[in-house]
Amino acid sequence: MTAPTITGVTPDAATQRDIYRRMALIKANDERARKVIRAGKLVLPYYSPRGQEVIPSALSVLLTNDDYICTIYRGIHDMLAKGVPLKDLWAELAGRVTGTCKGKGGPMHITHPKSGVMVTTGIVGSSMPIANGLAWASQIKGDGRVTVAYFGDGASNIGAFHESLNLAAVWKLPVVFVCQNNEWGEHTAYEKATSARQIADRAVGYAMPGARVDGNDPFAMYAAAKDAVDRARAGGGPTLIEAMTYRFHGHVLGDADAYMDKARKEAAVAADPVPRFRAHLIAEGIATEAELAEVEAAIEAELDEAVAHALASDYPTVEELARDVFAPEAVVGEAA
Amino acid sequence: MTAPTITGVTPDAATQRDIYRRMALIKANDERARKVIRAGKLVLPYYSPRGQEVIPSALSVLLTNDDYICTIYRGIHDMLAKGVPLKDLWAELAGRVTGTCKGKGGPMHITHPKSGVMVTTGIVGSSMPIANGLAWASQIKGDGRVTVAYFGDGASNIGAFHESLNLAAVWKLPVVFVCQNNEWGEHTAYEKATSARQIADRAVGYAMPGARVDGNDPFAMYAAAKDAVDRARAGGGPTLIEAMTYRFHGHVLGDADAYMDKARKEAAVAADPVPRFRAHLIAEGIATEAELAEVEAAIEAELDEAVAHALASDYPTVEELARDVFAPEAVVGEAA
Amino acid sequence: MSDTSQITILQAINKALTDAMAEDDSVLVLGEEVADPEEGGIVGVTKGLSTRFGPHRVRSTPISEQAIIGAAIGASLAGFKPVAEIMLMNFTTVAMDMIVNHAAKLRFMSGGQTHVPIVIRTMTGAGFGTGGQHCDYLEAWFAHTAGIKVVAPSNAADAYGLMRSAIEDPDPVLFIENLPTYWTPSAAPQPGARVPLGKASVLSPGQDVTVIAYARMVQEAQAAVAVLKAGGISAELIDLRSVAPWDRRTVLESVARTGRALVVHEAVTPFGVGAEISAVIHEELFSRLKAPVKRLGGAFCPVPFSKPLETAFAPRATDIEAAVRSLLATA
Amino acid sequence: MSDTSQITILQAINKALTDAMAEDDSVLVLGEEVADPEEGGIVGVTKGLSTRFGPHRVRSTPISEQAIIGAAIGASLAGFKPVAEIMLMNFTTVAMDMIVNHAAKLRFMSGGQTHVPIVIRTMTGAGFGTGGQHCDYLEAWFAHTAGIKVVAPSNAADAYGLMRSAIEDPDPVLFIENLPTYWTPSAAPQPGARVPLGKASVLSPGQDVTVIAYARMVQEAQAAVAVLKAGGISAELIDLRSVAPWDRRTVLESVARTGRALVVHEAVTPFGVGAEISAVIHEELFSRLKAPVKRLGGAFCPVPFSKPLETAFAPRATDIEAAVRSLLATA
Ligand SMILES: Cc1ncc(C[n+]2csc(CCOP(=O)(O)OP(=O)(O)O)c2C)c(N)n1
Ligand SMILES: Cc1ncc(C[n+]2csc(CCOP(=O)(O)OP(=O)(O)O)c2C)c(N)n1
Ligand SMILES: [Mg+2]
Ligand SMILES: [Mg+2]
Repeated sequence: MTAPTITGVTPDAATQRDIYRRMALIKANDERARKVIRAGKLVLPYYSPRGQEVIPSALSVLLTNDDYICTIYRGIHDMLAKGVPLKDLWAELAGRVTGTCKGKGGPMHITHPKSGVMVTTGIVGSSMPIANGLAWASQIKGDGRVTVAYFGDGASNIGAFHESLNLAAVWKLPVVFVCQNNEWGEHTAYEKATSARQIADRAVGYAMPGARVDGNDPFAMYAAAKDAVDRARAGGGPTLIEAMTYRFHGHVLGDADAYMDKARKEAAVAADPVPRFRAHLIAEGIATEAELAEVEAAIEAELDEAVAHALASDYPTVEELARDVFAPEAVVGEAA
Repeated sequence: MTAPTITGVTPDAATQRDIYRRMALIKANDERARKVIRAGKLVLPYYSPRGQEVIPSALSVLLTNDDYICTIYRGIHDMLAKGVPLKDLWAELAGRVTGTCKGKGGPMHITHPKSGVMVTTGIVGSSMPIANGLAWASQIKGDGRVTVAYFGDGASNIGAFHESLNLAAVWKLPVVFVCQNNEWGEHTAYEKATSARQIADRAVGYAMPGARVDGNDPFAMYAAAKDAVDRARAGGGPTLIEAMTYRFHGHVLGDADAYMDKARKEAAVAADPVPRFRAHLIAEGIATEAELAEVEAAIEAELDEAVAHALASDYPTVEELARDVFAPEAVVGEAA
Repeated sequence: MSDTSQITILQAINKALTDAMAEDDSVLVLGEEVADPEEGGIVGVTKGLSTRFGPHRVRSTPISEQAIIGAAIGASLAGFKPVAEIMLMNFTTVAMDMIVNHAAKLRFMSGGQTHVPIVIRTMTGAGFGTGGQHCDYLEAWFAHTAGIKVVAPSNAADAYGLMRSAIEDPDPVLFIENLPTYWTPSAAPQPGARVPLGKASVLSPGQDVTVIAYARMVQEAQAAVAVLKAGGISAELIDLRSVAPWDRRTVLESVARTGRALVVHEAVTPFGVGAEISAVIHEELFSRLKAPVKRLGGAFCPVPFSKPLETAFAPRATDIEAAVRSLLATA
Repeated sequence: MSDTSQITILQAINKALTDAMAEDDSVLVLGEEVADPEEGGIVGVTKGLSTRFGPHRVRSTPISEQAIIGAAIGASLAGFKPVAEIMLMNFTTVAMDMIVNHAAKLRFMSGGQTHVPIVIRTMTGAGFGTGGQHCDYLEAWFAHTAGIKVVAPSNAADAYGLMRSAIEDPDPVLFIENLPTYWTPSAAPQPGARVPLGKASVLSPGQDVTVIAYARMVQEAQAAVAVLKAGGISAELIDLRSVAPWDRRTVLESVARTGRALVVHEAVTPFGVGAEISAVIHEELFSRLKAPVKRLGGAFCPVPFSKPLETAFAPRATDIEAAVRSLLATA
């Protein structure tokens, strides 16, 4: 990891610290989540983003709350990097009425428009078609917003991927397609499912800029993201970024991950991007050990508070089953 | 149109005559169909293949009845080139019980396993996923059969295209994907719907051989088809062929085609591949005018017979509504 | 069509879209062929819209139904009211994920933070020899899905009024257009008149039996009711207009009076819309019924191509008439 | 599980697949994660098959549900009997075209020249906090589709026997597996024993009321029936096993005796399977019924995440018990 020197593409020191803060938050949040779930305090399907911290962190520093993202079940890192408040998020993981979605959506369906998290989906590939629509809205309004669609390598093989990239290219939409290639789709290795030598190659079929980047390198990721986000904001249309990363854990918490090559996994964990970037910041004098320790301590304190808040909150009442199916104000005949 | 000289890739004289016979049959059949329908003798949605005669003709001479094809609503040329008997075909167009499908399928759903026509579909893109299954069957059996999936340029933008090409590549299936790029999908021009500079570019995303060829040139088409069919038979996996052609008529008979550029259309019609190839055969001494006239006369006679047969045949009786929904022999409780 | 107070359903839908787009900048239209360079839709329902409202608001799309509905959903989340066309109802099968897992659920799953005010227009209807993959009647699937409404008008005024209401409705609405009735003229709507979602209309009052139909079957039922009337049988004809939610009050009030009911649709009978209506009528009016509710639907098979089979597929006026007579013969 | 005469539904399905593949070379298995390098399915239902029968016959696939069903259809046209897994029922929404427009229709549209002997295995079931997009109950959609059969076993022996029959059936069968009941042990099947498609089973005979259920709801119903029995109410419990076609004879024979019926499923009530069963019972047994048929289904909303809501979503034994008591209180 060496900072590239092209002017305007390397994040400045404050931005580097900002990227690190987001990465540290994702890592700490993940460790807390696994601990709390393993302790039996919460029961939920949990898809760990450990190992993939860099991607949304380096990208989100280029976005504001007005920019949109659509993400997936394995998207808690994307949400955190985009700024979903910890308390609301944890309350949702806990299924409480204080959660982002009153507990009704749960971990796979976090929505938080205030921070631009418009859709979180459990259906592989479905973040992309909806992202196009948000981007179409921005194109009509001319509001300069960018929409990011996150998805996995496995998702690059489903029809919705293809339809979405084609439409975005034909309509020149301000959208960035970010494939987080963590080498696995559930228990299936990349090459068992994906014919492309690299997913970035598929951009050619849409006459769209496409790039494979080291998604665990904050500098490479930032540069690629900046290029794509700038292009989208300037009306230059969509980009496909294939961000290479690695899934540190099994598909879902509880998955014994026996199918994953041990050596490959150990190498990835040894190259953990979070401590690596931390060491870089200190080595380059961008932050001191004490400063970063303070950031991390603040995160832990915030997590303590969020978890406590979540566990102390009420569950929604069963009346919620009948609410939010349709708008309350909708004038219709008697309900079916 | 000049015959390429690479040995083994140029069709020999007999094969050239065979290709022409199929092309002439398609053209004559189309003219007859439009005449009969316009005269009000038959009522059916008719999707003319005029202008696209070369593609299945140059390809089908490389196939036997054991090889499979899956085609689409605009696929009567593919069926004729593959050998579906005229009488059975016409009786189906007429909705008669003597038709390939007892009149129950109709023009968009011609099936004729004896000549290898396994599926004709009215849903854009759906020929491809099913073709893969037929090819998988051949791969398991080792029967050396090849499956051809025909589809249009518009279909290259739907999800099923993407899923199918990826699966075929990962599984190395003996299938040939033939995109008949006639520049139109209904009333929509290629560039309004398709981001790829050329559809053949999409092959890169599947690490699959892909080629754009002049689908109106029997030599170019034959060479590309032979390469793909040989590769499939030899276990080398799938190929994407983008065969450039032009739709001489509106999308469906009755469509006034006002949206089509007049000059472009006139140029295409002026370069009609059927008379062009005919002239070539005579000029090169591969066939005489008299021989070809005889072929054409035989086709007309066969058409006379087929149309008469169709119009004279009975309609299916309404009992057919209850037949072929499930197997008659299926042992089940009382039907729902 | 010399009578200017009559327009076709096709014209009514075009007018509803035009009026809605003129009044509200947030209304968008997208789908295959919907813009004018592509002739404003395969039969011209959206003709003139792109010329008038421009290519930002009216867009032809690639053949990509998932992308079409996805784009509509996304734009709706950002404040627009898109009307998406899925050309034929059978093609909803490639977009069911977007419709059912997303459009219908986002309000609930987000705890009410977001909602999806889209209209999905789709056409269907046997009668043109298009065979097994072009004229399915799948309304029951959507009616069985919480979070999406389903309407199916039978005349121009309802088509106009329901379209206006559907566009304004804050939730997704599937708007089913019946192809064979597109060109049938009927009374023109009052400009701007809304027909509320979920409200049936009583087309002819009657005492002996209630006939419940929607879409094209209303026309067949009207013919049957006229014949029955001539024969001294007074049938009340209810045009459901909205399939989900359907107007329980109007239907139950009617059947409570007549004691007999027939439900007619083109979709196959088993597990169809008629089953729900029948079940509810029995549940609510058990002791008032003089005979069990009867259902008439399409033959239990794909839509056949061959003309005599295609004609025999769906209920006709004579079938409705016979069913009513057999209902009256009971008990 | 010390009792060797008991196995789980998961084991039973694995055994059925193993036995069918061993007996018949034409049986294939495909789907996401189904082969052993991918752990034989997300919960191991297909474990061991690829090791035993090889990678030609057992194939893990990309995440491409249209391609999965397409490959199954194509292979079946060439003489194979593929068993395709669509991991969760919600994911059928991306493959509806292949299932409904092709698998279910090719026999009819080809005039009987071809047919599609495939099995589509799919899992569903709330209870694991997977929320709105992972546990829908969509069986009514397929039951409303001519040309495809639908089964939903509730115990190991039925799961085994129905799977064997489904594989042998010459037409497409949707085989619904209920996730929360996968690990419940019950009597082991006789090796090779078939359960015919379309035949219900009477789990406990009774005189006062007929309770009709399938899949997980059978377990809830059994609990309710036991409580009712203790309270002196004799309920006949019918496990439908096949949803389409369903066993009209067994159901009607029972209700003709009891005069009262309750249908229970997890799917939302409106336009659900219960509507069809209720409608038919009323149509056929109008004068014999002592009370209108009652339906119990899931709440009319997407499946919620929050535990108390998820628990309240589907009918429970106590709901069934209460419904039966209210049925008996009528008339
Ligand atoms: C349409 C669909 N098919 C299957 C699944 C089941 N499933 C959930 S996650 C997953 C793997 C996705 O892999 P990838 O896209 O690489 O994302 P990752 O989990 O690695 O982040 C699968 C197959 C699904 N959710 N949706
Ligand atoms: C899934 C689906 N969407 C839309 C249609 C309507 N439709 C029929 S043909 C057609 C155009 C197809 O164009 P192309 O693939 O280029 O084939 P061509 O007709 O030119 O041979 C469309 C949109 C359809 N049949 N299926
Ligand atoms: Mg992955
Ligand atoms: Mg075309």
